[in-house]
Amino acid sequence: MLRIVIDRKHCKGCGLCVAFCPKGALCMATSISPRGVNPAEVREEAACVGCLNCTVVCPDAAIEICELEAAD
Amino acid sequence: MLRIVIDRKHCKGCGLCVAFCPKGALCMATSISPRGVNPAEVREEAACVGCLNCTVVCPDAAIEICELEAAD
Amino acid sequence: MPKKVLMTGNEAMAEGAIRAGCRHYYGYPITPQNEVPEYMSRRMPEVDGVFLQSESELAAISMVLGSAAAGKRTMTSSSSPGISLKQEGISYLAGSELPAVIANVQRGGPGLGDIGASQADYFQAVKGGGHGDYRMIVLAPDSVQEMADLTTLAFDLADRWRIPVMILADAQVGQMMEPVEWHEYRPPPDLAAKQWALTGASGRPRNIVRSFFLYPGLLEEHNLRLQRKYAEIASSQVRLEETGTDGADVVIVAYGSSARIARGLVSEGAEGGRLGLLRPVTLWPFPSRRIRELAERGKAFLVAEMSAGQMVEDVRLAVEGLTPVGFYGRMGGSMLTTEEMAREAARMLELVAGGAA
Amino acid sequence: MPKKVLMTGNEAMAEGAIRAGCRHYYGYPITPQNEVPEYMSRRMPEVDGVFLQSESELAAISMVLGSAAAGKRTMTSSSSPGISLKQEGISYLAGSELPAVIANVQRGGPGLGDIGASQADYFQAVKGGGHGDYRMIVLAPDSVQEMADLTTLAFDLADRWRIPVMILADAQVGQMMEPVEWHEYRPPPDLAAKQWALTGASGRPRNIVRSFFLYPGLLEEHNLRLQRKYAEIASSQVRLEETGTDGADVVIVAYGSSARIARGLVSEGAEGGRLGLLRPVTLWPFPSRRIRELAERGKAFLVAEMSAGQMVEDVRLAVEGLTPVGFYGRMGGSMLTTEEMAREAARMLELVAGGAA
Amino acid sequence: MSISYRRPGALIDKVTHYCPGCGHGIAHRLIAEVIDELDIRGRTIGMAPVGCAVVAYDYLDIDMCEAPHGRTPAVATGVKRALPESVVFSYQGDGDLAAIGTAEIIHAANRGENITVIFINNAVYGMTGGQMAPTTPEKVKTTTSPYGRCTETEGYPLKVAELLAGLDRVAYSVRVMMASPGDVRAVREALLKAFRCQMERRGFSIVEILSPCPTYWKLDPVEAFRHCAKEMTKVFPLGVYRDWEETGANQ
Amino acid sequence: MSISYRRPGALIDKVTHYCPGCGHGIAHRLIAEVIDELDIRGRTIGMAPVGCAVVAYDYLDIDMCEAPHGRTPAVATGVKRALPESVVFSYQGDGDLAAIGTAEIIHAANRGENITVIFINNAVYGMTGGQMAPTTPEKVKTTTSPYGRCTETEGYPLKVAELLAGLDRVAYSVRVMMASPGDVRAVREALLKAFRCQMERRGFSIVEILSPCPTYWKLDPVEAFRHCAKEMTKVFPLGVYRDWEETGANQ
Amino acid sequence: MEHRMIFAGAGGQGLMMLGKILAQAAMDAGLNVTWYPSYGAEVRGGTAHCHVVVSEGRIFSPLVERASALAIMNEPSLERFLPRLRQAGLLVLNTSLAEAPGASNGAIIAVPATEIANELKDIRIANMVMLGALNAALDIVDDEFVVEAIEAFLPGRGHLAGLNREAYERGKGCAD
Amino acid sequence: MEHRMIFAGAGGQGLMMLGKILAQAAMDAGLNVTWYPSYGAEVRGGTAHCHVVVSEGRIFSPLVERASALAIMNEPSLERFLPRLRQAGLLVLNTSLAEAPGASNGAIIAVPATEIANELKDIRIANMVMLGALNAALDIVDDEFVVEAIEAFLPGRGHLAGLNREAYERGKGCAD
Ligand SMILES: Cc1ncc(C[n+]2csc(CCOP(=O)(O)OP(=O)(O)O)c2C)c(N)n1
Ligand SMILES: Cc1ncc(C[n+]2csc(CCOP(=O)(O)OP(=O)(O)O)c2C)c(N)n1
Ligand code: SF4
Ligand code: SF4
Ligand code: SF4
Ligand code: SF4
Ligand code: SF4
Ligand code: SF4
Ligand SMILES: [Mg+2]
Ligand SMILES: [Mg+2]
Repeated sequence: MLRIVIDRKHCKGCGLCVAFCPKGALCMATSISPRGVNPAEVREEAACVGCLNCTVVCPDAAIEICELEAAD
Repeated sequence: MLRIVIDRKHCKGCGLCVAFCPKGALCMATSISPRGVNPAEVREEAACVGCLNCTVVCPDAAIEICELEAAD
Repeated sequence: MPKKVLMTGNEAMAEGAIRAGCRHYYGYPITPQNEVPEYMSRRMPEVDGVFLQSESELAAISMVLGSAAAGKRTMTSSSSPGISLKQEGISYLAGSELPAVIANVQRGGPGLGDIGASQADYFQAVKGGGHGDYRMIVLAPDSVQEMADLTTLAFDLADRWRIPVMILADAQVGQMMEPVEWHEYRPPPDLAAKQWALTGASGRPRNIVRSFFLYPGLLEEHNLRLQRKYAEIASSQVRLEETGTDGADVVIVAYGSSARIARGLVSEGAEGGRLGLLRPVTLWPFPSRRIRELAERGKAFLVAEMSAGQMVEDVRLAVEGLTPVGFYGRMGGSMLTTEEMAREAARMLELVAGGAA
Repeated sequence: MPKKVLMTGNEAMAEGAIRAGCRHYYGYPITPQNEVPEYMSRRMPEVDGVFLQSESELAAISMVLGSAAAGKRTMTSSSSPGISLKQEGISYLAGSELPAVIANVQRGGPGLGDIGASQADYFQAVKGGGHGDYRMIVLAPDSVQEMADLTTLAFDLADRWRIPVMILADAQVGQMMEPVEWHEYRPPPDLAAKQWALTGASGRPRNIVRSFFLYPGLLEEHNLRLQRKYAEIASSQVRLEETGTDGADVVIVAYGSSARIARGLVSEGAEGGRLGLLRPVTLWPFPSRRIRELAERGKAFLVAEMSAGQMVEDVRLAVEGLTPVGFYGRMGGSMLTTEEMAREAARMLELVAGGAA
Repeated sequence: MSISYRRPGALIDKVTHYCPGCGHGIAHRLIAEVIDELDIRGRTIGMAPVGCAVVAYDYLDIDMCEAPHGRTPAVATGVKRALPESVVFSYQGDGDLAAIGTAEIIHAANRGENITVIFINNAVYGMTGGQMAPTTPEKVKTTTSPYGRCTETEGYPLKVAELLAGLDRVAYSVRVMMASPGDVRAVREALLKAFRCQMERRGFSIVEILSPCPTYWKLDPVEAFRHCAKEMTKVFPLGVYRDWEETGANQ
Repeated sequence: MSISYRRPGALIDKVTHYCPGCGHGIAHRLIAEVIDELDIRGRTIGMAPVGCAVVAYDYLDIDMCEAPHGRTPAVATGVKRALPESVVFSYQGDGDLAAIGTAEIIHAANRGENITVIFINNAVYGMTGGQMAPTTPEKVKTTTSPYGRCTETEGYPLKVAELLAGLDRVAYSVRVMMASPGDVRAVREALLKAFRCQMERRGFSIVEILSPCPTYWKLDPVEAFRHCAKEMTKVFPLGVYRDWEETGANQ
Repeated sequence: MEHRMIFAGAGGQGLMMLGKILAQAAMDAGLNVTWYPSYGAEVRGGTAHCHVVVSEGRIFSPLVERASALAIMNEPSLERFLPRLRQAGLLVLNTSLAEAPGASNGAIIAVPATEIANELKDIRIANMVMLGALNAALDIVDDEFVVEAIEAFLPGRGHLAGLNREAYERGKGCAD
Repeated sequence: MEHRMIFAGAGGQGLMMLGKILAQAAMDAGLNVTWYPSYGAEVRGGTAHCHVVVSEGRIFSPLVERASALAIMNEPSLERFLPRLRQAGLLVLNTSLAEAPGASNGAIIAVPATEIANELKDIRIANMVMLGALNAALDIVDDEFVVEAIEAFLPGRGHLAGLNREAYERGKGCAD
């Protein structure tokens, strides 16, 4: 299980992560963040395959991803 | 007949004309010119074939050459 | 009456130059004067002029040198760090007696500083930031209209005296917008043709533009000639504005943006009319004689400028201790305020009253 | 007594720097200071130092900025046109509070001028040829020995005050040879370690060397801090030499090469001891207070410099009209002469006598 | 819980002043990642240029120095000569490097100065408001080329990676871009290699990065990203123009 | 009586200040010859550099302008843009062109400025007393490279003709030398062609001339001449590096 | 009558343009006017603001030390400029990004400008919303001049022109 | 006793070296000394000259305004510097390249220095001939110091050292 954390303070809503996510796991919010933009948000965490494309292109290092160990 | 005129005012005695004359028509003077150098001088005008090597290399445009018409 | 146009001071300067017949502009971007090259890049092609964004400020001032040597009205503009880079070139222009216009839209320093308005390049402009004994005529506009008008004047002065002329502006007067009125430019009818210009030595002896004087004594002679010219300019070309100095006890001396604040104080009758304003329009030549006269009539001075205190030295040199000279300044891109200036003026008035008592 | 060595002023300056621990020299050739880079190119490898002939003066001053930022004693030298090119970099050094030594071996200007001795870059050095409100400490050697000693001092002052220090010399003092005595250099024991230097942020928070202050008010604060520092230097670091001023009616004020001529006149008792000499060793801070004292004691002044009149303004600012201030100068690489100086001094003495009568 | 990606330690937790989608942000992050990976935070010294990245020191947690516009490689030279054991990089825009700083970059490269230059080629002057850069492609309109760059009077865009590769003491010269996740990964590899080049004392290394400036390209960030591949590479072909590991230069 | 050779009319009858055997003298004479041949004395404007040739205007009977050190191509640009019908050349030494003036020469060339650059490469700073130049060959001793030029710290000599030939708007870039009468004749041809290039509005032209400086090469004039062919060409191969007539550039 | 105004927000929020449009409109209406920008340094982000003075009389300093009106786009700008508001001055505040202060020197007009712009599908036209509210509240110039100035500075064809116009009208509505 | 001297000639004639050697010798002999060069601008040709002051007392200006002695290598230098010779001063003149003036302020020593050097097969050592004549005439320092200084500045091995020495001696002969 992957946990995607998008930092609304850093995100400027550029949309690069959304555009380059191969799985459509992310989308742009319709809401406004405190800095006055529509930030990226997680659309469907389960779809994420951990390719890290989103973190690679993010100009603001606003995305962190961690793997949650399956509670076995 | 070629007439070689070396201007002692301009000549700095570098020796290039002498070195590059294919016919040995020129030489360096042992006398001192007013500017304190041993200037080039004509050794044997008759040897000159008018190749103009000397004028071509002279850094001080100190040599002029003219053809004297044979008095016919 | 011609229609007014709303434009920035930088744009007005550019348009003023073009109307004065400047067809060769060379510059390198730097805030707060980017509107000048940007405007020139649009307008020059329309008037068959040359706009060239140079690779640097050094190249720009050198291109100006070339076009000036060729006899053309030519100009460059920059802001503080960029003007520092032009100092060698300016010294060459002055030494070669070439007419050219150089604008400095000053920003906060030293170093990279910031992009706020500043007047901390006064010394550089009037005392010579470059090497050697030379002068530029230095004009200090205080409105968008003057950015246009003084630029036009600058070209006439440059040509008449064969001297570089600097427009010493600042971020405020460069970037603000105000309505401008345009009038038709007419070159002074008595301006001599540039017979010294490099145009090809056809049908005349060759011309040489130079500042290098090899043989002993020649450079000194050249300098003496320059100094005579400078003396003539100093005695004939001072320009200034006075407001309410007649009845004033304290005269505020301020130029450019700073003068606008002072004019507000004086015009609105602060301190019951005991304040006056003397605004140097030419920073070199400096209105020393007029300041001296006012000092001899007992008036004290408050020098207000956006610097640690530069023009104040020229005022003190003129006053020579006859009356008190106060100073109010701010640095590093911070502008003067009406409130603080009023406070300093009041303090000066007190001092004068105290001295008189 | 250490053995004396015959060397040029330029070489003495270079050796003085090396003895003061300077291991990073960057420069670009220009007459009349070529002996400095030439000497450095031989000596630096011997002491494991860095000599680098840079591609230009701009690069040289920037390399100095880099090595200074890294905490090293570093130096560059040039002459008038080259120093004009360094103005932006100097403003950066001052704004970034970096210690560095810059020598200007002045030649005739403006422009390319000639290579004779000159003092026409005084304004540039002491008022700020670069942009913004900044200062350098300016030292003016008048002998080959002082070229060595003041250069050594320059490094100590630069480090102590985190300020660029300029050695303002001229072609004469740079190129002449005189015997020099060398003493062992001991760094001042109270000199603080350079904790601000860029050495890699290992085991401490990172350091930043900058002159850019983005947020409103920061640059002003920075400038206020700089001005406080400058005020401290001004009140504590004035250096000067006086000869025979006590009994004098006219005090000649002269620095560098020009002072040697004046010293000759004064020492040889010209005009019956009525002449004295005040030689500023620091041009900034300027010995204004001492000059003022002498003026208050009724002494008149003759300012002698190889320029159209630059230092004379600082003397007049100090004297403020209390006593007459005369000026004797020559320009464009021409040196002052004993004869002319004597004549000018005699004229001043007459003027003073006339005034007293 | 294991972490797949997190902000690099050498990147300060501060929101940048860059526009949304700006390549500078990505470059900063990559530099921080590389510093972390090589574990050289304590001996890396960076030069911030005059340009949009002027306050790069607000974001990178290392010792940094500001350089006068264009003199960045000369300042870096001064630092490196003073501290040969440190890792020194200069970070420069196209105005800084290819216009006002042309002499400094050519001579630093020619000397084989053992520094790393990170060259953000966004084909425009960002900081000053979108003026023409020496790298602006033909016909492109900017605020100072309102009719489009005219090669007749303004010349063609300068190709820095190629130009410097012609100098004998250059050890590594490469052009990469930011146009897709894969391309950004290639940028990271290039940076890693350039730093390694310096640490192995191979001489001068430069990484030219075609980098989006959505604001002055007047494109949205995603379009700008794609524009790098589609348009910029027509003028600036990607490639390794010099590599000491292949040519054996300076070994 | 017919004249086989006489001093060109565009050369003033004044003894030059150059050292015996100096290449500057030859270059001046050739320029004057070419001006005479093309009959352009009345529309030629020359830029004198700062260097041994600083008073070139004392010898050439044409309008001339002095340029600040290294800014020669920028000054020439200003003149040419002002007077497009004139023939403008800049005359530069290796210090002027390849050190302090690197940015100006590269950008004038890159713009394809329609001027002619005459580049006297004598591999040393003559005027200031024999310091190292950017073109000084490896291991050569000068007053500022007393142990010989060290390529480790000072790099290799810059090859200007090659470097500029890589720029798209350069129409003609050639390297010739002064080593024998034949070589000097080739220099003359190159100058003729470069001027013609400008007169036909082909764009930027540069003639790099390997030129003897007997004084600082510490060779007698004849040895210095031969040294051009024997040693200098090892570092600086002669050749036409760009020619609009062959590449069809800028037609 | 003299309006001394400061418009402030983040870079990119269009405050400069707001000021220019108002200045142009006022000049066209025959008033004296100055517009003075201040960029948060020559870099992108940061706050940007401009000073606009509109007056029937002569304008001395274009620098607004004490403002008769503020138009504020975000929190940091509010913090910085609120202290500059005169007694009885007007604060037009973008409440989408800044919280109305407990106390102000005068009236406050709350305008959810970014939200309105977001609704209109272009977050960048929040400035026009602010302009509408400001001019409606102070009646600085007739709408026709403003509309003309908008056309002059933002020559939007069709849709965009309509959008700016709509935003302006929505802003006016907020001032009621 | 103070000697204030000017040595002048064309660039390349070795006048600077002449001055340096004398200055070094004088310093080694325990005298005070200054040497001050003046190049005819930073170019090759033209005249070059230097000022040398040798004194038992303190030296103020190194610039020689009125010379107690001149050593002159050519015509242009003679024209320029003869007026600077003091009353009763000494002129050492290279008569190979300059004609002795009709009137001088003092004694003239005529030295055909270039011819002597030419005879010695190296025109460039004319300066050493001049030095010999000058020192012989004025007895500024003992020969041993001069010879040592020549070795120091012109470290000629074998032949060359001998040549300089010989030129110096020939010059001394001219002063008789
Ligand atoms: C000497 C000097 N000249 C000009 C400037 C203005 N200036 C600041 S940044 C810049 C160019 C920015 O372009 P670039 O280097 O491409 O960086 P970018 O902003 O695009 O990243 C200029 C011209 C300056 N600060 N100093
Ligand atoms: C700004 C500036 N820097 C340095 C100098 C000193 N300078 C004069 S000529 C020259 C270089 C001469 O070398 P080069 O260009 O190769 O010409 P050459 O004399 O060899 O023909 C230098 C460094 C100067 N006059 N101005
Ligand atoms: S890691 Fe890959 S799949 Fe997951 S959100 Fe990011 S881009 Fe999409
Ligand atoms: S790439 Fe980063 S800044 Fe851009 S939208 Fe995604 S999270 Fe936000
Ligand atoms: S023309 Fe030829 S043959 Fe005649 S002298 Fe000259 S070089 Fe010799
Ligand atoms: S080449 Fe010319 S200068 Fe040289 S020796 Fe011959 S004539 Fe004289
Ligand atoms: S202007 Fe361009 S380069 Fe600068 S921050 Fe914005 S997007 Fe980045
Ligand atoms: S120093 Fe060299 S380049 Fe200069 S004039 Fe002498 S020989 Fe020619
Ligand atoms: Mg850029
Ligand atoms: Mg050379």
